[in-house]
Amino acid sequence: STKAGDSGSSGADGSGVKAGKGVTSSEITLGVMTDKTGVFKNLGLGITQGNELWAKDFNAAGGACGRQVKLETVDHGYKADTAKTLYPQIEPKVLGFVQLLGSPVVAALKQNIASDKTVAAPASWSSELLDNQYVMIVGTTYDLEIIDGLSYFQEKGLVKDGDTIGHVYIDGEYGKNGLRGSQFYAKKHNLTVKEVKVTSTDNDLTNIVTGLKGDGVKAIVLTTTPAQTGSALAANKALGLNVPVLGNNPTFDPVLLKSPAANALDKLTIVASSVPFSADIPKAKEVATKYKAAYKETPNGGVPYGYAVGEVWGAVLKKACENKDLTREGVAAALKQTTSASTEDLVAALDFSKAGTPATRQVYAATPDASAEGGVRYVKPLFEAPEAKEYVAPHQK
Amino acid sequence: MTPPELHIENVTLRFGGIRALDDVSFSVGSGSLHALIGPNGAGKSSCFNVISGLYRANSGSVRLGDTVLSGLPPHRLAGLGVGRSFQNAALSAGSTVLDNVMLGRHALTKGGFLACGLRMPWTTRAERRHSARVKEICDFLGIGALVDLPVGALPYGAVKRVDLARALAVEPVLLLLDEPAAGMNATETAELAGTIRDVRDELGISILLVEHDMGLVMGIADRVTVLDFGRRIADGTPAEVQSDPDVIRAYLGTEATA
Amino acid sequence: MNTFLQLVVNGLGKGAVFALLALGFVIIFKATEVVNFAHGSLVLFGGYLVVVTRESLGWAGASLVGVVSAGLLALLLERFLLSRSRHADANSLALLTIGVDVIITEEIVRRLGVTLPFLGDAWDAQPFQLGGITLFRTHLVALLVAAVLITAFTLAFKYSNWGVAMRAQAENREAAALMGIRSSRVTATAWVVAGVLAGVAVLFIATQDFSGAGLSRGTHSIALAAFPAAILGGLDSTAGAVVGGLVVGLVEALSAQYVSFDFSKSAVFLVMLVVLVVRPSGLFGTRESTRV
Amino acid sequence: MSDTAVKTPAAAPPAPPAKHDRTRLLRVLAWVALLVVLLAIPLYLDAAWLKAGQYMMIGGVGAIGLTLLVGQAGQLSLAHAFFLLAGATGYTVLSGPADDERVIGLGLDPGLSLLGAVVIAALLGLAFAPVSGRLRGIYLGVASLSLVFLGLYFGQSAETLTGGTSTGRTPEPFSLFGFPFTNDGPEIELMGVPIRQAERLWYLFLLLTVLAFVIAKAAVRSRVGRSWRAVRDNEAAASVMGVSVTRAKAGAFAVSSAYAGLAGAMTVLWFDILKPDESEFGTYGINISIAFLAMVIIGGLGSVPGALVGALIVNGLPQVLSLYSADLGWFSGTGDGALTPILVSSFVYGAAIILVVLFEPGGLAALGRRITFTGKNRHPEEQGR
Amino acid sequence: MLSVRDLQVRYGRSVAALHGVDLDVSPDGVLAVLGSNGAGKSTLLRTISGTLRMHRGSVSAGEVRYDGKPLTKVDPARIVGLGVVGVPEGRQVFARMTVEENLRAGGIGARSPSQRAAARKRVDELFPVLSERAKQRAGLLSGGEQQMLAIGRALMSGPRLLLLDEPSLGLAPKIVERIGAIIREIHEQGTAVVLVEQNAVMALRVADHAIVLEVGRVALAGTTAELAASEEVQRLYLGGHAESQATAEAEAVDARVHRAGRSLSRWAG
Ligand SMILES: Nc1ncnc2c1ncn2[C@@H]1O[C@H](COP(=O)(O)OP(=O)(O)OP(=O)(O)O)[C@@H](O)[C@H]1O
Ligand SMILES: Nc1ncnc2c1ncn2[C@@H]1O[C@H](COP(=O)(O)OP(=O)(O)OP(=O)(O)O)[C@@H](O)[C@H]1O
Ligand SMILES: [Mg+2]
Ligand SMILES: [Mg+2]
Repeated sequence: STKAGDSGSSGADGSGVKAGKGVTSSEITLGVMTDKTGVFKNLGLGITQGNELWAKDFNAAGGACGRQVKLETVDHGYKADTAKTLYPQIEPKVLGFVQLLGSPVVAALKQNIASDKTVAAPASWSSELLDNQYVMIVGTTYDLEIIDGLSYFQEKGLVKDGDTIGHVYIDGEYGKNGLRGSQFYAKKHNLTVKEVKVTSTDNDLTNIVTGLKGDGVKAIVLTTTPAQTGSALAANKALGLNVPVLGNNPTFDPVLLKSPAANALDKLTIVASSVPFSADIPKAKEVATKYKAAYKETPNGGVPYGYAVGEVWGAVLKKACENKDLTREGVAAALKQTTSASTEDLVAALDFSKAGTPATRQVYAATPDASAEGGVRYVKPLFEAPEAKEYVAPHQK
Repeated sequence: MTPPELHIENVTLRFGGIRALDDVSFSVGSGSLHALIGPNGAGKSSCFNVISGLYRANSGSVRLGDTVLSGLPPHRLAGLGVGRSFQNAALSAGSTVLDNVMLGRHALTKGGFLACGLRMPWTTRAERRHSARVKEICDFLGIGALVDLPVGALPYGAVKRVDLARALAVEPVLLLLDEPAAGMNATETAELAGTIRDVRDELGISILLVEHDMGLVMGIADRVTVLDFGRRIADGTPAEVQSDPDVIRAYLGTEATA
Repeated sequence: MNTFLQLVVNGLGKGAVFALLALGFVIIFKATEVVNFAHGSLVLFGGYLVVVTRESLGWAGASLVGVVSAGLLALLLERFLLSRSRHADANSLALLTIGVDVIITEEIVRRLGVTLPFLGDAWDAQPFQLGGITLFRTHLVALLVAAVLITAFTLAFKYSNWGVAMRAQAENREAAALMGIRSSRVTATAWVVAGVLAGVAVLFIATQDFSGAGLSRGTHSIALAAFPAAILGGLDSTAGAVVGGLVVGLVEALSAQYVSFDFSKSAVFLVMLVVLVVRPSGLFGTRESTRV
Repeated sequence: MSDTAVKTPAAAPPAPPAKHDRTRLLRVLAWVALLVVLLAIPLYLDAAWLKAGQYMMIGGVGAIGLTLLVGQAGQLSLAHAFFLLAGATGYTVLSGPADDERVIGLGLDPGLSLLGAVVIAALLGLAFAPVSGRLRGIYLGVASLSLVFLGLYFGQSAETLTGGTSTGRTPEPFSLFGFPFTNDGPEIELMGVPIRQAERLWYLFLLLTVLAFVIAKAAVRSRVGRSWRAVRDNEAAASVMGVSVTRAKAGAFAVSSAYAGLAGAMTVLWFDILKPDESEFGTYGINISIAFLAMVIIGGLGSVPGALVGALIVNGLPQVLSLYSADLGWFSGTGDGALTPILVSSFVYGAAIILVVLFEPGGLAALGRRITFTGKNRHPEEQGR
Repeated sequence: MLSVRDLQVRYGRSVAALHGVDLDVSPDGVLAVLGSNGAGKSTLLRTISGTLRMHRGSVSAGEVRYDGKPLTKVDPARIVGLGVVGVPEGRQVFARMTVEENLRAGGIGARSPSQRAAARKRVDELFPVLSERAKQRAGLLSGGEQQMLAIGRALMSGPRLLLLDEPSLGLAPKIVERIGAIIREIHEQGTAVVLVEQNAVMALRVADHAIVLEVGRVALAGTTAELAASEEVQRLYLGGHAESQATAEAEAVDARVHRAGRSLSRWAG
């Protein structure tokens, strides 16, 4: 027989809660499209395990509308084409996505998410994504991280108005969005920005740092991969440049502390809106303990983040329950009504009500420290620079 | 219609220090069967390559009737009626005999990728007409039964014939044959001699022939030009050339005079 | 000026390693006319064995094991795959090496997992200064090793029949066999040598100074980046491999600074393209010529 | 003389005409049956499978182009991904709305734009002819690879055309004479199955693939294909037979680029986005060029149906394996070093290449010829060297 | 020194090329092998030199012994080591290498450097054109020059048994004569020769024994004098090369009669 007639059911159940795709009377299915094979498999694994930990806790606490959360996980190996075929398979089964990893994947699925109205939390923090009202970014965006960070540098006297700084960015949504931050800040403070575009596979930045040294930069901003960060810092030291380096969340990985670049890391400051695995925060410690009980892999920053996304989803689901609407439209509406989702400081409090606007503008500042658990030491707790407050994100209305 | 005469005039061809052809002149008369002989490395194949435009002569010219061939790109010559076989056959081993011989019709047909790809009626009609003619040519050369076989699977003698068929498929007015009898035994050579003469007679074309088999050359050529070290050392009827002492010394050796 | 000098130094240092890799391509190509796309996985394999044996054998012992096993893997590939498919042409064999490469690379990357180990313990990240210029120890050692190995092979090619035998059997196995050339021995040696060169190269590639990253998928791509070096120099010329490697290193370093960094990879290919248009077989390659 | 020919065992007498006609009939029937199945598939398979199928067709169209170039004309090219990008950009720019201030669009009809994309790719291929005509073998292969790198560079830089790597740009959905290949427009049902975007695109892609296939196959058997093979095997001999070597080579490159351009336009329609890659390992990167080469060699160099089969394996395998394992819960392990469908399909892809080269260097086309008993040499003109 | 017994050879599964061939070559002998196209002459030489496998051929029965040692399963390079060296059909020079390098490749199998030097001197004497063209790419030589190079290359390793497959192909009459003389000379210096030839006149003059192969079988065998006298050999193999032109003419006319009925008219367009 043909495939005619097996379309999804929808309607209200006995308790009067409207349900749609991905929701049955006892279960809410959320999708996880992750990378277990490709270049981001470590991060993907961490986030997925964070998601799972959250789901367990959430279900133990009773779930939402008497329904338990179930995760449906697929691996796309960081390949947009595979993701594109897997999406139609998983889409009818889920209410929304707690995880959508990989910027090529997010780009390829943006249209689908909009037309299927599935709320999705990408593991990407670009404010460019905010033109899509179904995208839920947990944390601040790259541009704001850099603005906050540069302001911190200035506060510390590491850069002055009129200085020249270098910004090395990966060509792509992540790096370019970070660069927007530098450009905005530079305009405010009359800085000259030497921009250097790299791709995520160029790991040796020695030639770039040689050039930046020639340009006389006073600081270097990175929106790069951890390997590139290591290379930039190693060259910074080897070439005798020795300027302070600012990186945002994805630039750092604790393994750098064991690499040959370890002794050059003291120049690095990291700004991020979510905490590392072993952060000295009660909730983070709790997640860490639970993680160690449940998994044997080496944890990374993806775990608390994955947990935090879950927490936000939980808040949204509860809101949707209150509204007695668990359809996709209902979830999207509930997201809009979420003005202060708390993740107990895993990330700052989040406000999803303003279209096109990042849900928070607060970041932590930290510096690598091999002796600290988690590899970083906080140098400044959650803060929001005045410049960040003024900043208008690309799709902000 | 009489075929145009071929004139080679003062052609010199150098490769670095080597003079492959040194001020060579001769003419192939209309409808004649002309042989070009000479020791190995004398410049016979090079002369063919100059005529067919593959080598550019350092000086001198080649004329076919009123048309100056020298300077023309090689692919233009097929359209002017110059057909050629090769010393080493130079066929596509993986392709069928028919496919190889049909290549000779290239200049006689038209149609680009789209026209052929969309099977425009005029292309399919032409294809049918030309493959019929090609089969006729293959039948004539005794390889009609082999047209669907890949050339790579054929014995040497048949391969040589396919090469000849392809040259004929150009519908030449001038046919250049480079050692067509190499690797054939006496019987086969004799038959080939007949074929070559028939081609000349029945199609009424001129033929220029390079060959080391003196039985064949002396048997069928109207006229013979002899090269040695790129220079023309003799030119005349077979009988004249055969008894020319220079030719005997440079080329024939004692055997032929024995 | 200092910037320029520094870039030249960086470029030459990297060029030396590219030359080692390119020489590997060249040797295999000379002997078999096959372009070895699996070179990257030989590099990875050598590096991987260094990683697994480092604990027990120490750096020097592990490096030796790595180099030898890269050579051995190359030998196995040649014996069990390439020499078994005699009826395939060079293009198909090149594709076969792609298949091999995919499998080995994926497997090693899977095994490496999260760890991206650095291999150049003996010299990595220990630069020293010379009049305002930073000299990376990795680059210096690489230059030295490359100079020694390349000279050795060039002499071997010149003064033994190895080179002639290699080319003869690459061109025509039957005729070469009739000359008494053992083609299987010749091709096997070529692969072993290329493997060994790959194993040596990885000790420089997976370092902070050279690639800025430990052993990873990136190591593999760097090995393939030596491709344009081999082509630019001429695929069948050892001298070409050296010049090609250095040219690629320099072009990359200088264009990164004076054009733009993201153009530097394209710059290498652009330079190669220009060279090929002028000399279709590379700077030192044998020109293809046929006649009828 | 003629009996020497008969003596050779290879010269088996040609099959009697009756039998010949019968195999011909069978062949036609087989093609028709295949077409019917392909037409019916959207009625039975879910969107995810259709999506996978469409991806194979993209591969098929591109691979046909490449097999013509590499197998028939003997020019090794690794530039296919570049022409894919050219076609993709071409379509998006030509059909894009003219009033977008961020990116350039010409607002042309999508059907016309598709044609335009093909033409643009062909012209770019033609522009490369001065280089491709001079080089041979692996030198040409690597030289053409530089197009991929230059293409990425320009794709990344020319944000007004491509939208840039940060966001890319959304292509105009395809429509033909006003009929949209999306979920909009008239609601159509076929045997109770709503024909929506996935199904519509399937039929569009099927039409394009069949066209690409039929044209290539006819061209290969015509004087054009003959001239390509002649140039591949012996340039001097080809030119003496009246073939302009320069033109034949340039023509083959242009045709192959045109096919790649079509595949590129199909790619943007499939992805719903045009986004130049961030590194050389993406949708338009060297891995794609190599994948196309793999399709062509697995299928059998120069064989047009073989190219389709190659695409089925290379482009289809990872997709199908991912879909199946998601359905059946295979390879669902997590953790460091787990076997995942993606990894397994990489292994299978690698192994498939090795096995084909090892046991059937002529590719699956040669195997197919053997199995279907269509005579070992029925269409050797489609074989490679 | 070489003995072949009941040799049967196949190509692939279907093509049987030799069906039981017997022959002997003595250390001081020159054996001519005659036969028409496809008779199996090259196959025979390939079997002896061990290169049959490279053509997907295999020995299905029988044996080839050289100095008592069986050769059929031996690697071709090792056979060369035993002193059996071949000139393959169709020249097969290393086209992309120079003449010099071709000769060097030929010398790889030589037993000692001094022997190699001596061989080199001989080759230079025999074919002066080769030393003139030492630096030229072999593929650019004329057909005949390539043939000389192929022969010279084989001589470089100082063979004890030389296998020649149509050495006179494409050579000028004078050179053919020279080749004949060279073969005799080589032979007189202690090298045995198996000579496959289409040019039967030359072959029968040079050899002391001869066989005629027909479709994979030995049809005739004997001393050259016996064979030259045989009517069949006269008719089939000596006709075209007969000294008198008249014979050739007669043959040609003969052939035309055979082909009666086949004709080709002009293409009407
Ligand atoms: N492309 C080339 N490059 C260099 N030398 C060449 C080239 N073509 C021919 N020669 C040289 O020119 C001379 C003439 O060669 P050609 O092939 O014309 O001789 P031929 O008379 O045909 O001899 P054969 O009877 O042996 O075929 C030879 O010495 C050859 O080596
Ligand atoms: N590689 C091969 N594969 C299949 N059949 C072959 C192969 N080589 C030769 N044959 C066949 O084996 C038979 C003997 O061929 P061989 O080459 O030994 O003949 P020959 O006597 O040397 O002929 P020629 O005078 O044409 O050189 C022929 O029927 C030929 O078609
Ligand atoms: Mg010649
Ligand atoms: Mg033979």
